[in-house]
Amino acid sequence: MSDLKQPGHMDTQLLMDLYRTMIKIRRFEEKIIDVYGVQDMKTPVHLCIGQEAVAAGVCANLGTDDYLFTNHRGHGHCLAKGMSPASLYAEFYGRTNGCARGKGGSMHPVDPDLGILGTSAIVGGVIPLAVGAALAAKLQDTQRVAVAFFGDGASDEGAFHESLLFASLKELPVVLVCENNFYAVNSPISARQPDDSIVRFAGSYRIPGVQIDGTDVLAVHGAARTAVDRARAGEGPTLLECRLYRWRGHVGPECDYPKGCRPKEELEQWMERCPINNFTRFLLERGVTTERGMERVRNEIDATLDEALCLARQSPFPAGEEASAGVYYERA
Amino acid sequence: MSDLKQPGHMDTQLLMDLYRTMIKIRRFEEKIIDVYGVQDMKTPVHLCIGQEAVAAGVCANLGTDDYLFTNHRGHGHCLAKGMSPASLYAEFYGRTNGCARGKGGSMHPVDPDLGILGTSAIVGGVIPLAVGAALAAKLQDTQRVAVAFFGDGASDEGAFHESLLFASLKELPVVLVCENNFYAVNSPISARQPDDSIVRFAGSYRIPGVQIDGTDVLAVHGAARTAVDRARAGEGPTLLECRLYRWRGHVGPECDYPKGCRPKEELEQWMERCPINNFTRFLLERGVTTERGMERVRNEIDATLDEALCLARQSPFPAGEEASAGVYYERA
Amino acid sequence: MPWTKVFLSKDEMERTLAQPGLRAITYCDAILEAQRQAMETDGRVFLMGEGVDDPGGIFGTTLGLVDLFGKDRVMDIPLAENGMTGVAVGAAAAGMKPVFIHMRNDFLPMCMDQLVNHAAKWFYMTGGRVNIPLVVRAIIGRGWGSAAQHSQAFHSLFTHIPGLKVVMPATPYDAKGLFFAALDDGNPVMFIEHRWAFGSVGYVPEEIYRVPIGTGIVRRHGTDVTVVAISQMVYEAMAAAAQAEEDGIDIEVVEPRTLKPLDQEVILSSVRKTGRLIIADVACRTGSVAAEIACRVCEAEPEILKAPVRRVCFPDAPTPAGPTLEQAYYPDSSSILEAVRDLVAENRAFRKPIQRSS
Amino acid sequence: MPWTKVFLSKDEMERTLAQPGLRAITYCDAILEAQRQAMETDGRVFLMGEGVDDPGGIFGTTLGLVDLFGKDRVMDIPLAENGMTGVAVGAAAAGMKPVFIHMRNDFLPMCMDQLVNHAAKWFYMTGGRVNIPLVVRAIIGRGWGSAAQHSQAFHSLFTHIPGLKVVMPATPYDAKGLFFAALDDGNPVMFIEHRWAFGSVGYVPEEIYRVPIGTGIVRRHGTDVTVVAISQMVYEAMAAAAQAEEDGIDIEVVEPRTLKPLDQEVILSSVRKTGRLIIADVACRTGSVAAEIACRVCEAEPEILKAPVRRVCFPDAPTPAGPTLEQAYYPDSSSILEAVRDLVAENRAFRKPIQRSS
Ligand SMILES: Cc1ncc(C[n+]2csc(CCOP(=O)(O)OP(=O)(O)O)c2C)c(N)n1
Ligand SMILES: Cc1ncc(C[n+]2csc(CCOP(=O)(O)OP(=O)(O)O)c2C)c(N)n1
Ligand SMILES: [Mg+2]
Ligand SMILES: [Mg+2]
Repeated sequence: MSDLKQPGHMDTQLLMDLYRTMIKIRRFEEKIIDVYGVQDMKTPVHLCIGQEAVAAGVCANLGTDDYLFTNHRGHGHCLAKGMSPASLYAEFYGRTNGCARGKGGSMHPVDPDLGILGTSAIVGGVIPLAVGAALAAKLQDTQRVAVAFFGDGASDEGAFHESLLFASLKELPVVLVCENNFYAVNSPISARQPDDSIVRFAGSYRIPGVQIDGTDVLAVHGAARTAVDRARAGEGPTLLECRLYRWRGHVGPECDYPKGCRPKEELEQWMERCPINNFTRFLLERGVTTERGMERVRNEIDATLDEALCLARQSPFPAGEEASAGVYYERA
Repeated sequence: MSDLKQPGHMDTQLLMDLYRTMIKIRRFEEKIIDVYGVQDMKTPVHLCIGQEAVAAGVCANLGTDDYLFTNHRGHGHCLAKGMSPASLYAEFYGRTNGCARGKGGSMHPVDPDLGILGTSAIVGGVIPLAVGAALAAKLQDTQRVAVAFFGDGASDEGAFHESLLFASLKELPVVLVCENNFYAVNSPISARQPDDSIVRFAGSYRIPGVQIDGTDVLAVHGAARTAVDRARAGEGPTLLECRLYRWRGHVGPECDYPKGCRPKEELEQWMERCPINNFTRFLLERGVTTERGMERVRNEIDATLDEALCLARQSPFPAGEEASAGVYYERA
Repeated sequence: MPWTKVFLSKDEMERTLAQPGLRAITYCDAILEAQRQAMETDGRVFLMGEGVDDPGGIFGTTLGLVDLFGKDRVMDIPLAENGMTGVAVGAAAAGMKPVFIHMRNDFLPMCMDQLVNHAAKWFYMTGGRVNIPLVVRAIIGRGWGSAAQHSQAFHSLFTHIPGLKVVMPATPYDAKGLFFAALDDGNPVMFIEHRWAFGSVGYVPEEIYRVPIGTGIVRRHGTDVTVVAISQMVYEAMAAAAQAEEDGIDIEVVEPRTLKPLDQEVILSSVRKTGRLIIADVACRTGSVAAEIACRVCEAEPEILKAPVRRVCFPDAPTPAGPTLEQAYYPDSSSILEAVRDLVAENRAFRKPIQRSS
Repeated sequence: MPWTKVFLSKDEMERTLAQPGLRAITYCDAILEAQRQAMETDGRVFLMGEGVDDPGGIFGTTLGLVDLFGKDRVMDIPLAENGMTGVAVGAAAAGMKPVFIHMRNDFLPMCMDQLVNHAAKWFYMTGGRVNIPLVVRAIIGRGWGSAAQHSQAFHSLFTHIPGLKVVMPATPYDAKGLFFAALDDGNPVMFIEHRWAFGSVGYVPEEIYRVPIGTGIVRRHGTDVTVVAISQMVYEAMAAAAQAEEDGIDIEVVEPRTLKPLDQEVILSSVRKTGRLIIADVACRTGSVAAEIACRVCEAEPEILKAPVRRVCFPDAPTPAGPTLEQAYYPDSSSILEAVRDLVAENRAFRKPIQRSS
């Protein structure tokens, strides 16, 4: 899938960046689990543990200017695009230093300086927005590319189809990344669709569709590179289906199999395919880095995240009046 | 396509019924053109001249109990299902004897006794309704089949996709008939979709899709029979794409090429493929009937329609108070 | 009457109900029971919604029903809200009685075409030939940073759409009774619940009964100020009334229970007595049902007002996420109390007090 | 002032404008010109909508623009209203200024998710970091049996949604001036037009100007009754005023012009003078903007009312098709006149006229 796997083509820097990003996402989420019990992070968190490879693999192909739109399960995508962990944590704690000044919480991260123009927790909601940003990029004659991340559940929605139709019609520079984790909350895809492959929709919109192992960061990276290049070259959209699994419950810090939401065996099988463990093995086998090297990365990231959490907690709460302010944009 | 074309399989009665239905629809619409200039038929009419073969071919496969849902361009479908021309004309004139007591006009015909449970002029609006009626049929364990008629424009809508998804998922007894006349009002399908074939969508919903010459009543009849049989046997939905052309303007009695809406040559080419003329030739060639026989049919129908128009015009107008009455169902 | 009573504490509830041996259950269980009984007694009824059959069971309101009735009647559905609403409308037209369940009102905007252009108009547009017996259950969310897309309320929008009915039970008794009334109404009925009412407990008879749509109720009699309270605000209003009593202010709490049709008379007759009107709603102020209620009073008998009308609503802002912002955003019993105190201090003279003609 | 004047006849218009040599054009042409000038002066502006580039040109309001600006800026789109609204929102977030055009308001329910859950909330939900400069033009249809799905008005719904603005020009001057104000506002603005106003003629300057959002206007000064008229009802109210003059009744016609924000003061100061309030709207009665306006008066100064408030609205029914039904359905100048006469005959005393405190 990706020539990064070929010994001759190894870009050590890139490989380590992918590793670093995945670790950052995993640890970012795990720290939420650690603190969530205190009940002062009052925001519904949708953790992406198990899905890190997609965020890392796709975003490594994006520039700062490129647009990124994500959904309720968006922490990883935003981190991979370069968002500051502190601005996210502070947002989850409802503080003024949060990326949305405490108004958005966990489901609505934003960072326009990084092309993250806002996040919707309405399933499928951002897909047309990403297409619209791609339309803007095209009308403005920039080289920007827009990426939309969404789940298999979003492909149930008419908005997904309307978006693909228009993106294809106008050959817009947009990459549609479906993270197919086979569930929408507790509803298996078999209760919602006649087939569990999302890529099957691409053909009827006359766009390329690629189905990828979403736990393989290099596979994701390679497919995304082709898609992003295509988009940037003005050749139109691509649908990427990344098949993977969400390890935790739909919302909140816990696992959900004890509640009977999904079979424990299913989780265990997917945990065998941990995107980080597999990539770690790959890096070690190829001698890209050492156990020591990786530990250093992990420690660095841990320290950064701990500091971010600290900063977040020290940030002041917005005053109550803010609740009814800032509804309308006012020109300066 | 259809074995009705094989000499051995000719069912004279059926062939003549198809002819009769098409003539009835054509003449029904032409009489609207005749009277529309008087400006007392105050309803926006969307004529289906040129599209008669689909209504006739599909509905010949339906029983009285089967459900039919149609759109703004629905006169033909309703007539083919057996609706009384008088109840339609009276409706168009806004009279109490109209099928909806003057409340619906041309865009909302209804006749529950014939399974016509109401009509929506919102593009794509009835597709989920037909799927819902099919769901009811299945839950109630009846043998009923539901048919939805809609245009190519409706396949732009998310509702079309959501409907196909669910119909396929639950294997519902519904036949989705798209009349692809290549335009939505004056917008050509090329300005709305990356491809002009609608049948391409069927595959991604894992249902059969058949593309048919919508001017060939026997082709339509054959494909519809297979689809209706399939549905009735509990094997699920089928998407039929009938390719054809609307001869008149989107709304109103006139041709639209003088206004620059569509090329005159396009209309002329399609008029060469008149569904009625072609079928007439076929019937004569096969000796199913004679010029005289056909004239008799036409005269009969003309007389019936004239009488219907007369009846409609004699029907009283509803009193003004009716405008604000009948908003809510009240149990007897 | 036990069935009109709003209990603010479990203690009070137990005291009142234990003696006559009346059964007390939660709002959540009342809805669960109503749906079970509806499906037991009427084969046309079925539930559809995202996750209706899952271990969460729509915050408990559908828990276990799939085991009793199977997946055809407790039907999980694709995330395709508009299309699936159309499916429900079509099934209703063809003789079923679907109950479509949304975990949040926020997903209703996606269904507006089918609700507004189809379900609402069908009976009228078909000249009365096809009616749509459809119940749409939708729960208003609140708290824990639910934020702008998971805590909205749209009941006001639906009252503007002819052909829809809108009911909004606050108590367990009404939840069950209005559910049956909605289900048997034969029209599309928006059945709007509030997540914060789910735990409230009250008397609920085991048998099937109906609370008529269009009949409000006086929850507490008083003479000084009328507080018309909608949905969860009933609890806030009752708490405010208890507090106001200490100030010697006697609040009358009126609950419309159904917003369309609206029981205008129960409101008017209260305001005739008190002369002061506060309307407390779980929605943003502008364009709210509170406006409609105020308007009804000025259309009918504006002269009965001896003070300005007050709306205790959410501000005209989306819902914020952070806890300090949430806290400031939501009005509560003390917001009502403050309005009450203001109004009692007010006594305005009307400019030209002339005799009423005719 | 020529720019505030409502002309009921061409005659009157010509008399008034011809002399000072002022240009008179239709409402339709005012919108056409505004869009042309907007696209000439601002490269971020583009039009999108079903049939914007076709020979009908959205009832004439986009006619010829595709020839001037090409298909990228006068963009025909698939019939996919919700998705395409999202596309507009995304484009706006990324620096464009889309104008999304609907031939009927009836298609807006399909866009509700993107309008309500996305466009309206984006600025707030992003903590003020991303605004959505979007104008949604939507035309209210009427007549010739348009019936239930082609003649609706939903402006009231949008006023209930924080984050949206709602403007509703009645005159050619305001159509152009509000269009520019909406376009430059930086927020999502619902720009609601009425098909029956398209032919009305009035003074429209050639240069670009803005009518501020949030400023109403007195269309006719009078002392006896205030008629607050929305959109096309302005013409009916002016006609009613002319007729009432013959009865010796002096009507003040106030037009809010923008519904959110609403110029409450222009309404209040009129009612302070007249003591009588009629609100005429082109929408169904219950839950209408008329309710909000009445409520604002009772919130602020109920004592100024010397008669009940009256709403002259459509009945709470879908639009019927037949001509006798349409005729009965739509209120007009005579409905307003009737309400005026009723109110003038009314003079109610307020029950307890006590002095206003503080
Ligand atoms: C339109 C809409 N319907 C329902 C919901 C409730 N909801 C939130 S997340 C979710 C599941 C989404 O599944 P998917 O898109 O596969 O994303 P995942 O959570 O699996 O990452 C649902 C149903 C919603 N937010 N929006
Ligand atoms: C949701 C919606 N959008 C737009 C319209 C306006 N409109 C009425 S008919 C029509 C064209 C429909 O085209 P198609 O579905 O192909 O049917 P045809 O008229 O060609 O038979 C349009 C855009 C509408 N009625 N509903
Ligand atoms: Mg999923
Ligand atoms: Mg078509």
